[in-house]
Amino acid sequence: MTSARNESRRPHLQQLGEWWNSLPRTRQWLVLIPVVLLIYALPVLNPPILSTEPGTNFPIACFNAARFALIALGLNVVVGQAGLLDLGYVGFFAVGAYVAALFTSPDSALAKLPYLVTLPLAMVITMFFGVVLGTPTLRLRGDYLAIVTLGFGEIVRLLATIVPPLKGQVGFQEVGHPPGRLPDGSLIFASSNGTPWYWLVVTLTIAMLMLVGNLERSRVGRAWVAIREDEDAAQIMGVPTFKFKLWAFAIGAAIGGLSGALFAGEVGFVNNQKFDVPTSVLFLAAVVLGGSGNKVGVLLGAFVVSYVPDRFTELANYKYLIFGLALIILMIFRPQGLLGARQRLLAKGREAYQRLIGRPEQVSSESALAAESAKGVGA
Amino acid sequence: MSGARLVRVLTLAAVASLSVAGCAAKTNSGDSGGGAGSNVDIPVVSQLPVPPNAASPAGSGNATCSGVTIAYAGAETGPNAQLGINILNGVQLAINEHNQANKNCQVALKKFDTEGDPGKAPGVVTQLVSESDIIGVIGLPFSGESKATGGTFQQANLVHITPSATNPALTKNGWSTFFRALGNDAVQGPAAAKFIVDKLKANKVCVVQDDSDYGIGLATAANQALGDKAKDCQDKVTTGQKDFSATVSKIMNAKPDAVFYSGYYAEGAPLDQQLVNKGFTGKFVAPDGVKDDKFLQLAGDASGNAYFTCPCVPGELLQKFSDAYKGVSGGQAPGTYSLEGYDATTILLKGIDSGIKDRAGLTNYVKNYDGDGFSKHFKWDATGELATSTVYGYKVDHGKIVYVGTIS
Amino acid sequence: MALLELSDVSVHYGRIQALCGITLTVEQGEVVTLIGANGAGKTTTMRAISGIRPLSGGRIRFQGDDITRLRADLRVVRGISQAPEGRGVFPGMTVQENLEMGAYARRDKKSVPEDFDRVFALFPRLAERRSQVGGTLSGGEQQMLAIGRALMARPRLLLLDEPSMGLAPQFIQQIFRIVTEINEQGTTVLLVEQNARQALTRAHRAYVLETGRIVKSGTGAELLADTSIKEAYLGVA
Amino acid sequence: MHPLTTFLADAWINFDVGSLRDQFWSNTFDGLTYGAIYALVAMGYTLVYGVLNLINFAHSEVFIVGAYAVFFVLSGLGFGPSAPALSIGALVADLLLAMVAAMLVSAAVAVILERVAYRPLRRKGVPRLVFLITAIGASFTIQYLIFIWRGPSAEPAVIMFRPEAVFTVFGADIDDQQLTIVAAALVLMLVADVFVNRTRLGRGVRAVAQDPDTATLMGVNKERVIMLTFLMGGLLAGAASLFYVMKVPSGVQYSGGFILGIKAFAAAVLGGIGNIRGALLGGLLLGVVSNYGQTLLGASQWSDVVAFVVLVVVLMFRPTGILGESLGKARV
Amino acid sequence: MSQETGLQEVPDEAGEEHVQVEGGIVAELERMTPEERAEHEAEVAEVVAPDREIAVGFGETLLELREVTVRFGGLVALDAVSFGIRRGEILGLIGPNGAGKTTCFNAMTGVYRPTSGQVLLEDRPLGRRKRHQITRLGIARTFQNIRLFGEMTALENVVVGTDARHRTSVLGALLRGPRHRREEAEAVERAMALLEFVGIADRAADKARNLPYGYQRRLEIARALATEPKLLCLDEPAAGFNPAEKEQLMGLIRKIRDDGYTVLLIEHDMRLVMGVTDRIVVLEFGKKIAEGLPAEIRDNPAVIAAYLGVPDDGAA
Repeated sequence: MTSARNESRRPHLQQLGEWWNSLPRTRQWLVLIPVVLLIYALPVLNPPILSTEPGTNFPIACFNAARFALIALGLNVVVGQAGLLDLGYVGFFAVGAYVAALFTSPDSALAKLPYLVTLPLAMVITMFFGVVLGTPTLRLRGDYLAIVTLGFGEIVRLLATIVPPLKGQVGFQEVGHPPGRLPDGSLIFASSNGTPWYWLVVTLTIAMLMLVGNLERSRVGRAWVAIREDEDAAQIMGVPTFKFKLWAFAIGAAIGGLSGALFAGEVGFVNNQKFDVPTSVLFLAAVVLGGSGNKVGVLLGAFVVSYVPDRFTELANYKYLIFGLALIILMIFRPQGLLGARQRLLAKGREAYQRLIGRPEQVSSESALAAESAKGVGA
Repeated sequence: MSGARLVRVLTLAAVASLSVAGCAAKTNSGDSGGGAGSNVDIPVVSQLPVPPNAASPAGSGNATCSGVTIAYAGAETGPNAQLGINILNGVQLAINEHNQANKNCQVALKKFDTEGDPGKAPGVVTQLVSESDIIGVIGLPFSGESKATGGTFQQANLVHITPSATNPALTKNGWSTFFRALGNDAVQGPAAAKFIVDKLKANKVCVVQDDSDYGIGLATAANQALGDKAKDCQDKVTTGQKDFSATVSKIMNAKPDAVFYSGYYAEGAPLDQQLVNKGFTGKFVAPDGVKDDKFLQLAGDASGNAYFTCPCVPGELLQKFSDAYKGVSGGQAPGTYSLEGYDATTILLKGIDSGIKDRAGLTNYVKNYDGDGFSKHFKWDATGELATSTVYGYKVDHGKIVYVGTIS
Repeated sequence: MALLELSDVSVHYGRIQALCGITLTVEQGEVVTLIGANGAGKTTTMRAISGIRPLSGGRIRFQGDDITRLRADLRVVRGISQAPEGRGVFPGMTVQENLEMGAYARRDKKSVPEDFDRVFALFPRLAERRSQVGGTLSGGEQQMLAIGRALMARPRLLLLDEPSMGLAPQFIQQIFRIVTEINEQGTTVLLVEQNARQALTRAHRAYVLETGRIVKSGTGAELLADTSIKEAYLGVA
Repeated sequence: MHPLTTFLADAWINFDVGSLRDQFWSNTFDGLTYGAIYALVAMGYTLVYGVLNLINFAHSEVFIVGAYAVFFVLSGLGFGPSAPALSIGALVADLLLAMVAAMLVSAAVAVILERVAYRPLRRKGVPRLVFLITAIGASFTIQYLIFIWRGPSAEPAVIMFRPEAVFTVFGADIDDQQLTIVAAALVLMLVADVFVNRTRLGRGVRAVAQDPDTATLMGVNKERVIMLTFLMGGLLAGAASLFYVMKVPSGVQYSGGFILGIKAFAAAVLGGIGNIRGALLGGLLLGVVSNYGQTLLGASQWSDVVAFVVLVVVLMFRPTGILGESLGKARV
Repeated sequence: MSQETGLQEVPDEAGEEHVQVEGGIVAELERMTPEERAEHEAEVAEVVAPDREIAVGFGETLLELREVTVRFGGLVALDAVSFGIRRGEILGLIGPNGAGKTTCFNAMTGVYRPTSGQVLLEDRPLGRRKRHQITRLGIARTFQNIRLFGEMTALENVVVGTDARHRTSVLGALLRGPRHRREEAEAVERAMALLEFVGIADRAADKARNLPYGYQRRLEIARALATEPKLLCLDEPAAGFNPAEKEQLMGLIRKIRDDGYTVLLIEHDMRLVMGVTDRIVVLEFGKKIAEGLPAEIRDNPAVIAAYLGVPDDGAA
């Protein structure tokens, strides 16, 4: 990626952003509804250029991408919005997956629950884990926090390996799934049928987008960004920083847990193998690639991280190398990610700006992670 | 001795830390130490009786068919690729021989890479199943991925023969499309025990298992058969472990005649190597998961005390097969499960040659199949388990894995 | 030829311009002072001269050579030495080590002991505290150490950034006396000060900075008599 | 019984106090050996952190690359999975050669890393987190380059010599391997300590660590000092890799640096990051403690879990570590 | 798809679009007659004015420092400093660089805890309260080196200030409960008024980091005012200003006081301090050396000595 290309793309993206900003709400809906419908129809359409077949079944590739999108959305709350680098996000993902497995798999000694009940349960339990991890560690400085969370992710994986009731590599078979059968008697939510799972995840992702969006455009979202930009100043402006950091951690954890439980349900099998640090870094790459702090950006990043190895199966062996290199190159040349940070922090911001100055606010493409630098210069 | 040792320590430490960049000429040729002091010698068997009427893929040469495809699904990349490639080459060889002999029946081969990952396999298999020209499948090689995908094959009524997945539970899922071209762990475990007790004359055995489904299942079966001989010496290791000093000292204290390691070569090799380097002189017995040239490479001279059990046939002893195989593999000799892959493909090809064009037909054909292959006699029971199966014994001899005859 | 020459120097911090075209000269043997309010750009000027802050425009010449793009550590070798604002004493090093750091870039190691003697003669206090760690010195002692350390480089031009800051009066007196003494020993001094009267009294010439620009210059005495200066720095009309 | 009770009553953690009691001293000595290795690697984290205030996440790969160099040199010299029969002189010469090669390779990787990945960022003055992400990217890149080159499995073991007990203390054997590693590591750390605290260049390093701008005003070339710290960290990591291969002969694998790197970082934090003597103290302590944990809890992974828990606890209660932070204050 | 916004908006809001005014209020203001403008400004001032219960009466001591000492290691930054700030006044805190002004300031706003002594707000000691709690109690400040939230717009920065008085819970924000909506609407209203009040409404929609220096300084003041402080502390608000800008700033500070706030001003520029403050406290070497009316301070020999420096070799 050369800087020349960046220059030419940036105004373009910015124009698009400004155009979108200038549209009235109703028009935005007119554009959005067909886009959303198109997203839902994707696995059925299986468009030839996009299709990942014959390497990977396209609906399942779609499910994977959607699952990554949900993960990225959750991690973005922590990394992008609150500016807390979490390298152990896979730990929450794992806890969610194990919750689903422990309560639905016949291999578990625990009472059986309907699969759909385990989704909110997974969120509650991972949230609890988020609070337990966050309470002692969120006072730490950014990079220490990153290493401690990395340690947490590894501890979850190691415990899954060495604590007998979690069944290590043997794992749990026949993890549950939502009920329902097709007319021919086969399961709707079968492991082999990606489409219903995809729709479920897309629906939950949209719901989470709305909820996280609500948070963003409230004192909570503003507190997060303020903490990210300058934690001391935020405190002095009356932001209870610890409380809101903990909330970011807990909410991010809950979404991670939800996606873990969904993953467990779709694959139908949970063991200790897929919750390692490389997976965690892949999650981080999804967030950073598209632009941490930008919800659309992280969705895009998640799509790239999940789709590229599925589509170009010959690259499968190289995927970690590719994303590792991508992280270096991106940080050097475009630390804000492909789209850059983008947040709206006021519920009625559009109206306010229109009333005050007759135009929408600036579109930014700065890095959400770059905020800390201001401190370095100042102090 | 201790004085000289101390001198060496001090010299090492001092020289090392001063980092004097001098380097001396090299005068080393690794000794053969290690000491697999074998007091029991099992002779090498260099002949493998081939069933006279073993089915060959070429068949009669006048089959007609069109537009049918056989698929291979399994690892081509990823950490467990080698096993998959062994099988794939066997499959490829069978298809080649068939298509060469039968000009009017060209069967296509499609390959699907699962990376051996139970998380990835469902997506791959779902895709495979959706391609309607595929009427038979060889795969999947590993138990975990087989477990994750058996239902998908079942739904599509698509027959798949695994040449290497040995978990006994796989045939207990009620799948009618799953067939296993070799004996399962429930057969191999007791066979290994028998081998250790009867052939190696061991009275005291340590059983070390890894944390995989495979390792645990096999160890359980072997322990049952070993009974009192192994009851005092048990240990566990985990996948990815590098340092086995705790396990090694446990074994050294127990002083067993043999160690049965139930797992894969990645941990088995360093374990054996560390045992031998600590002065262990007993036998090291391990199942098919360890029987691999990689074991020899990783354990080096220490591998001299190793014996293997495997429900697999030594394909390399079939000269004709071995030569033909090298043509496909680019010079590599047949590996573990190459011949099973070859035989399983032959069965599917015979079905196609008999005029079958659809999945249901081929499933039915395999279900009722009864005939010799190069590796063994193939006839399945209702669950997809072979009616009779044999376990074969191997040992390491002069840096090579050699066949020592059947066990059961 | 002036010893130091800044022409039209501009410096930006991000988008904010801290210096907008400063032009000034320091002649061999002079004491020149820069005065101005907080945020006027005095420290930025010093950092630009010593090379820690890159210029966004203009030139700097030292002994006739263009040093605009010269690396900061090489400027020390050329003879520009600075006692920075806030002293910048290395807190974990002893007084001795701090002074040795001052001679870090020196090529003529043999004459370093002479300079130790010279510094200890100027600041006997430092000799007493030779093996004390920098972080535990008092503010005045730290300032002496910072100046002494800068002298250890045997500079042609000594940059002093607010040497009186936070010091008790007796120390301020002493520091300024020493500045004069150093100058009389032959070192050219560029001094940034808040303590306008002291600075103007000691300086041969002075510049007044306001929001990144030089608004006035003249001899120390001239500026000391200037009513607008009095007004700005004491509020007396 | 209620399923939840069964689940919870299942053996989650077994404390094997008996084993720990029996093996206490042998655990201690072995832990010190691992600790010496952690300490050498921790030096790399501590030096870079001291000077740049940044965690060089890719240092674990600097280390593992050294281990590969050891593997290749020793394999080339005929070492393999069994101990060779060599005279002491020849053995020392071979090991020395391997160590020098590993030190050079590791140092080269560290310096290249600094130039290619970190320097451009420093020039831009990016915040710490961006730097950390780059470092993670670099760590990944190196790991998977090795993966593609050498494949997923570990390299065959290279045995340098078979450890033999030299003397017995508290009923536990101390072998020549343990002595070699601990002694050599101590000497190397001492050399590093003397370099940083007693030489002119070392003073430059400390000056940059304490106040980079002022250090520049003293004529210290900051870029060169930074390069030097990466170089030193690389050299020590390379030396550590020889001892690592000595101790864990089958440990040469693409991902083999990761856990060790985290443990070394934990050791650095435990001792007080940025503090050279702290790295030694932290390394030895962590080695011993995680070894106890492993024996007490009964699986080798517990060693890692214990290390992580130590890291979290230290950061929670004394984030400056036992000896306190900062390179320059090491002498206090 | 480039922006996501529409997605999360609740549809029922789509209906109430505002009448589009070309250029908005800012442009409209330009077109107003002086009377209309005065009326508008009065409205703005009304919205900005503090609407809080304050326990002390006008002219009584609002905040008091009692023998406050702050030590860093061996260094005494503040040495038993005592003074009070009366409600409704502008108090100047001056002293040479390094005299302890900022330390004093930090001790008041909870950034440092005094080593000994007490800070009392409305006769109640601040004690060991956290910084954000102190803000909620009613002390707000600006920073010497501007510390805005650079990625937020000017308006958003100010709304963060108003959030100090908000009580919406995370759940309330998640589900957009009635309190959230009410607080949100009020906050934007007040924030817009504040931007107008300090005179930077025309750049309300710009990222703070893209604002000109002078705007950033004033935005800091607006953000601090948004927390509805009983006491507003300004830390060198005129640093880097030219005389014309300083003049404007003096006007603004007076306007703030006239609107009902109490102001503490740390400043270097004597002209500004003398021009705007009601009383002045002078610090030197961490000690209070004088306190009084500007005119008294101006003639105080100790202050003159501290500022201009004692004449050569004169007595200290």
